[in-house]
Amino acid sequence: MNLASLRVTAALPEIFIALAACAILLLGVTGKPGKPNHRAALACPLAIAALLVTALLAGLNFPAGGGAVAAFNNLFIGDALAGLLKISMCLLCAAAFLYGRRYNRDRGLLTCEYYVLGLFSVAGMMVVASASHLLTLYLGLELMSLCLYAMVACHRDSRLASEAAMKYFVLGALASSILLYGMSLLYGLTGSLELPVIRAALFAEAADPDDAALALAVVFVVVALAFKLGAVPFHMWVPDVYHGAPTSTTAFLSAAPKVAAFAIVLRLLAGGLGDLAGIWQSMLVILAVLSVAAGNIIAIAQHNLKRMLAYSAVSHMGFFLFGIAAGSAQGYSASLFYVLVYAVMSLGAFGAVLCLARGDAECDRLDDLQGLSRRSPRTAFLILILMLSMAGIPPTAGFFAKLSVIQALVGAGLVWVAVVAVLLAVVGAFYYLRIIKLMYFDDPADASPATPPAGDPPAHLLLAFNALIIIAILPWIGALISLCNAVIAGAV
Amino acid sequence: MIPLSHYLALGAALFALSVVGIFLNRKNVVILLMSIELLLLAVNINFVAFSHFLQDVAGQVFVFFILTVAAAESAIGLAILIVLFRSRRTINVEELDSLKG
Amino acid sequence: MENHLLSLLIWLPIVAGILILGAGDQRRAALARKLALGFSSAVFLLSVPLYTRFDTTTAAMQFGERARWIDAFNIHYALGVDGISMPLILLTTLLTVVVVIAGWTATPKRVAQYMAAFLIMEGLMIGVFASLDAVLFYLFWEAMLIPMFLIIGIWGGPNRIYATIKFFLYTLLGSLLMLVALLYLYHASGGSFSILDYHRLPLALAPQVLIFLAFFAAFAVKVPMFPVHTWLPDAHVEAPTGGSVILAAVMLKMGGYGFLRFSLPVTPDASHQLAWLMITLSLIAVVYIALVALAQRDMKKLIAYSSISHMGFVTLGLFIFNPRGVEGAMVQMISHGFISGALFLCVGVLYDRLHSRMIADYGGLAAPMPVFAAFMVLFALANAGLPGTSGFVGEFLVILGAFQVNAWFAVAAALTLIFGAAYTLWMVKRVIYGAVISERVAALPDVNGREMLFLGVLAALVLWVGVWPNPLLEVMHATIDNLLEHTAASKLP
Amino acid sequence: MTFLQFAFYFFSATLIFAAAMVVTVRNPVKAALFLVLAFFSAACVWITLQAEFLAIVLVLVYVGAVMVLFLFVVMMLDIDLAELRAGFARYLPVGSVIAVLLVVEIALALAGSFSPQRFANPPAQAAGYSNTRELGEQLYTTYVYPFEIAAFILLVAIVAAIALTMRERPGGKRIDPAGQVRTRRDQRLRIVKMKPANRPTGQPADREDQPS
Repeated sequence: MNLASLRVTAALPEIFIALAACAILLLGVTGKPGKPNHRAALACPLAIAALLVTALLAGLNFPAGGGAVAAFNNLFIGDALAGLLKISMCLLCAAAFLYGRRYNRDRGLLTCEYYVLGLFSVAGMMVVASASHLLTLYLGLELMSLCLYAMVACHRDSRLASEAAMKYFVLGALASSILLYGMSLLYGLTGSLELPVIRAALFAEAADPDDAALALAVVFVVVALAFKLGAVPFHMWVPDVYHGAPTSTTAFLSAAPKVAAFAIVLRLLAGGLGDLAGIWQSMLVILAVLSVAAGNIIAIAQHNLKRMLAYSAVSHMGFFLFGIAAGSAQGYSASLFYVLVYAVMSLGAFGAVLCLARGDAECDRLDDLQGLSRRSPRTAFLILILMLSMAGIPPTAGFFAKLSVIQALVGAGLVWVAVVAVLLAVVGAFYYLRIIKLMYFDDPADASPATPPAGDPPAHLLLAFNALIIIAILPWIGALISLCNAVIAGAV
Repeated sequence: MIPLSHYLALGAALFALSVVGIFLNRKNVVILLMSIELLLLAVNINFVAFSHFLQDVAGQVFVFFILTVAAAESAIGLAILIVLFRSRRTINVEELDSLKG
Repeated sequence: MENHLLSLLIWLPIVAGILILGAGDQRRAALARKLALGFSSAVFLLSVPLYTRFDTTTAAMQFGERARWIDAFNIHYALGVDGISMPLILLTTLLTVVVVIAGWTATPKRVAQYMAAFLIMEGLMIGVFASLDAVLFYLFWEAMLIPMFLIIGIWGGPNRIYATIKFFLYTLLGSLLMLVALLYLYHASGGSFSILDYHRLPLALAPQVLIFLAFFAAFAVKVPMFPVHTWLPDAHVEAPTGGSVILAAVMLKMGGYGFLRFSLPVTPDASHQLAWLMITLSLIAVVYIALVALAQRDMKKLIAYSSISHMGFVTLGLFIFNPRGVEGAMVQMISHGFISGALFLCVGVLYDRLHSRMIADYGGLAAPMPVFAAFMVLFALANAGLPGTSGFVGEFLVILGAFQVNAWFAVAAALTLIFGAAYTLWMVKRVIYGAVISERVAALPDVNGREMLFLGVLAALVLWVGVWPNPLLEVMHATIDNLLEHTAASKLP
Repeated sequence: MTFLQFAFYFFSATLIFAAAMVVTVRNPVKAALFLVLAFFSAACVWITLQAEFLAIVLVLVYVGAVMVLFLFVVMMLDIDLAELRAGFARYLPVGSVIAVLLVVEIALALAGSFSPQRFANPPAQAAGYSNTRELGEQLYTTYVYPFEIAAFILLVAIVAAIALTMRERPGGKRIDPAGQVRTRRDQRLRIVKMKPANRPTGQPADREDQPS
C-alpha cells in the first residue's frame, strides 16, 4: 500500500474542512484570558468562507459522467450522489451560520467553538455521504452527532437547552447502539463490513427470506434510523430538542443533518440492504404513515413556533420515508429531492424565526407573529411562501417534492398509501394556514413588542433569497429532478 | 469449545439488560450514561465473537473504533451532565419536564 | 406574439400583480388602482382575439403552445383552448376588469395588495382554463386558492377566518384526491401528463370508477354540488364584493369545466355508470337548495344559495349526455357568471352605502335609487330565468335536454324556475319596492358613473346572450359534439 | 469442562451479574464500581476469543480512564440519592418482563442463523501470530481513513467538553502560565520612592534609592 493507492484527493473537501475547523479553533485560543477576543468575531465569516470553499472543492471533485471513485481501500466512495449531498450540506450549513450569527453574538454563545463544532459536524456529514463501509458510516454519524449534542447544549445558562441536549444525547446514543447491534449482526451474517460486499452476500442469501437473524438485523437498523430521523414512534426527542436548543442550532440541526440522514438511509437500506426491500418496506410504510399522521395532528396543538416546526419536521420525515418505502430508484430519487427541498424550507423557516428575534428575546411563540404583515410586510410575505411550500401548495417547490414522492408511491403500486398520504397532507395544511392567518388576518396584539427586530441585513437578504428561490426555481425544477434521478441511478 | 451462539447469547442478554437499565433509570442520568456504555459493550462482544469465528480481523478493528467513540461520547455526555446540573441543581431526568407537549 | 397569446394572457396579469405589490403601499393607492385598471383592461383587450380568431369549425385545440418543462416526469408546459375553455377565459378577463372597477373605493385598506391579488388570480384562472398538461393544470388550480384565501381572510367580514380556512381545506382535500388520480393516470398511460392523452387512454371499469370519484371530489367541491356545498355560503358571505364576484362568476365554473375536461372524456364508462348519482345530486341541489335560499335573510347568502341551485343545472346538463344539455350547461355557466356577478355587485353597491346585507334593513329603494332599482330588477329577473335574458337560455336548453332523457328530470328541474322566481323576486320586492323603510334609506344616493359602468356592461351582456345566444353557441358546437361522441364510445379495454 | 469453558462461563456470569447490579443499585458510585467489574469480566471473555489486544485496551481505556471520569463526575456533583430512586420499583416488573422478552426473542432469532454447523470453531492461530501486530497493521494501512476520523472525534470531544464545562468566573483565581513566563523585571519588582521619615540628612543609603 502506498499513498497513491489511497487516492487521498477524493477526500479533499473533507480534509479541507477539517483543517479549516482546526484553524478556527486556533483563532479562538489566541485571545488573552479575561479579555474579550476580538478575533473570535471573525469565526463566523471564516467558517462560512470555509464551507463555501469546501462546496467548491466538492463541486470540482464531482465525478464526470456518473462514474464513482473508490478510495481509502474501498472505505470511501466518491460518486455523484456524494458530491451533490456534500455541496448541499455545505451550502445549507453556511446559510445556517449566517442566519444564526447575530443570535449567537447577542447571547455570547461560545463564539469560536460553536463554529468549530459546526464545521466538524459538517465534516461528519460529508463522511457519511461518501461512506461505503459500515465503519465509516458509523464514525461519520458519530462525528456529526457528537458535535450536534454539544451545539444544542452550548447555551449553558438555559435550562431548556441543557435539558434538550441531555435528551438528545441519551436517545442519540441509544439509537447509535441499536444501529451498531444491527451492524454486528450484518457483519456476522455476511462476514464483511463493506456495503457492496454485504449487498452481494445478502443477494445470495435472499433465497432464504425467513432467516430470523436477517430480519432481526433489518429491524435493528430500521429502528435506529427511525430514531435518528425522528419518525414516530421514535420521535420523542424531536420537539424537545428543536424547542430547547438555541434557535441558531435548531436552524442548523433542521437542515443539513436531514440530508445526512438521507445519506445514511440510502447507503445502508437502499445500498447494503437493497435486496431485502421486502423486509423493510412495510416497516417504513408504517413508520411513515404514523409520522405524517402524528406529526401533523400534534402540530396543530402547539403554541410555540419552534415546537410546531419540530412536529412538522416529524411529518416531513414521514413523507421522506414514503419515498424510500417505494423501494425503487424513482422513490429514492423522490426522497432525495424531497429532503433537499425540505432542508431549504426548514432552514428558511428557522431563519425567519432568527431574523425576528430581538436582542435577548426569542420570537418563537405563535402569538408573536400576530399582525406581522403590518409590522414587517416583507418578512411576513417570505414566511407566507415558506409555509405554503411546507404545506405543499403549488406553485412552490414543496409541491413538487410531495408530487414526486406520491408519484413514486403510485408507481410502486401503493396507491392506498398515496391516498392516506394526501389526506394527511390536508391535516398538515391546517397549521401552516394558521401561521398565515396570524400574520395576515389578525391585528397586531397590544402585547407584541413594539421594538422592531434588530437589523441584520445579510441574514434578511439570505431569507429573501431562501424563500423566493422556492418559487423562482420552478422553470428549472425539472433539471433539479433530473439531477436527482441521475445521481441516484449512479449510486444504486 | 464454546460455540458462537453462547457468545451471542451473552451479548443479547447484556443488550437487553442495558435497554432495561435505560428504561428503569429514567430519573438518574449518571446510571443512564453507564447503561449506554453497557449497551456498547454488548455490541462489542458480538463483534469480537464474529471476528473470531469468521477469522476476520475487521470486526476487532470495528471494536477498537467503537471503544474510541464511546470514550468521546462519555466525555461529551458527562460534560452535558455537568451543564445540566449547574443550571438545574439536579440530575433527575424525570424532572426534565420544562419541555412538554 | 401570436403564438404566445395564451402565455401572455396568463403571465401578464401575474407579473403586473407582482409589480403592483412591489410598487404600491397605502400612500400610493391611487397608483395601484390605475395600474390595476390599466393592466386588467389590457389583458381583456388581448383576450378578444381569442374570440375573433377562433376557428369554430374544429374541435381541436387552438392557440396551442408546448415546451418541455420537467423531463423527469414528462411534464410539459402545454397550453391550448377549445370551444369550452375559450368563452370561460373571456369571462374571466372581463370580470376582472369589472372587479377592479368595483373595488375602486370599496377597499379601505391595503389597496395595492387587493388589486395585486385579483390580477394574480386572473392569470392563474386563465392558466387553469388553458392548461393541457395535467400537472400544469393542477398547479394553477391549487395556486388559485392562495390569493382567494388571502382575499377572503384579509378583506372579508367578521367571520372571515372560519370561512376562509374552511374554503381552503375543502378545496385542498378535493384537489389532492384528484392529484392521486392524475398520478395513477400518469402511470397507466406509460408516463404522460398530457390531458389529451388521457382522453384516449383505455381503462377498465374499476379504475375508471375510482378515478371518477377522485375527480368528483375535486370538481364537486368547486361547483359546489349538494353534500359538499357548505363552504360556499360561508365564503360568499364573508368575502369582499370583488371576492364574491370572482368566486361566483369564475371559480365555480372551474368545477363544471373540470367535469367537461376530465370526468366525461377520461372516464366515460364510469360517467355513464354514475350518471344517476350525479343527476340525483344535481336535482337535490336544484330543488332543495332553492328552498333553502327562500329562507335566507342575508342577501349575499341568498345569492350564494341561488348560485348553488343554478350550478345544479350545470351538472344536470352535463350528465344527461346530449348536445342540448351540455350546451345549455355551458351557456348557464357563462350566464351565471354575468348574473351572479352582477347581483353580488348590486349587494356591494348597497353595502358600500349602508354597511348591511340584511334584507330587512332595506325597503323602498326604488324611490331614492331608481337607476339602481332598474338594474337590480333586471338582474333578478335574469336570475329567475325570464325569457329574453341569458338565464333563460341556459336553463331552457338544460330542461329541454333533460326532457329527452327523462320527463321527470325535466319536471323537477323546471320546478326551480318557480322557486327561483320566488326567492329572487321576493327579495327584490322586499328590497326595492314597498315603503321607504327608514330615513337612512331615503337619503341613499343613486349609483354613480363608475357603478353605472360595470352594472351597465353586465346588463348589456345579459340581454345580448338572452336575445341572441348564437355567437356564443356556435363557438362551442364543434367541441361539444366531439366531446359527446367521445364520451359515448366505451373506453373499456 | 475445559479451563477455557470454565473461564468463559464464570466471567460471563460475573458480567451479567455486574451489569444487573449497575442498572439496579442505588448509589452511582457503586454502579460505577460494578461497571468496572463488568468491563473487567468482558475483557476476560474477550481473551477466550483470542482478542488480547482489545481486552487490554478495554481495561486500560475503560477502567483506567472512562470509569475514573465517571467517578470524578459523580463525586463532583451533589446528588440527592433518595429522590432518584422514587418510582424505580414501579418500573421493575415491567422492565424485567421486557428484558426477558428481548433476550428470548433475540436468542431465538440468532440460534437458528448462527448454528455451530455454520460457524465452526476456528483452528488455533499459528505459533508466531500476534493479535496486536495484526490489528496494528490493519489500523495503519487499510483503516487509515477511519483512524483519522477517530482522531477528529476525539478532538471534538475535547473541544466540546472544555467549551461546555469551562467558564471564567469574574472573581476566579485562575493562573495564566503564559503571562507568568512573559513578565518583565519591572512587573516583579516595584521600586517605590519614599520620603525618609525623620531621617537625618546626608546618609548614604538614601542616595541608593534614587531611580537610575
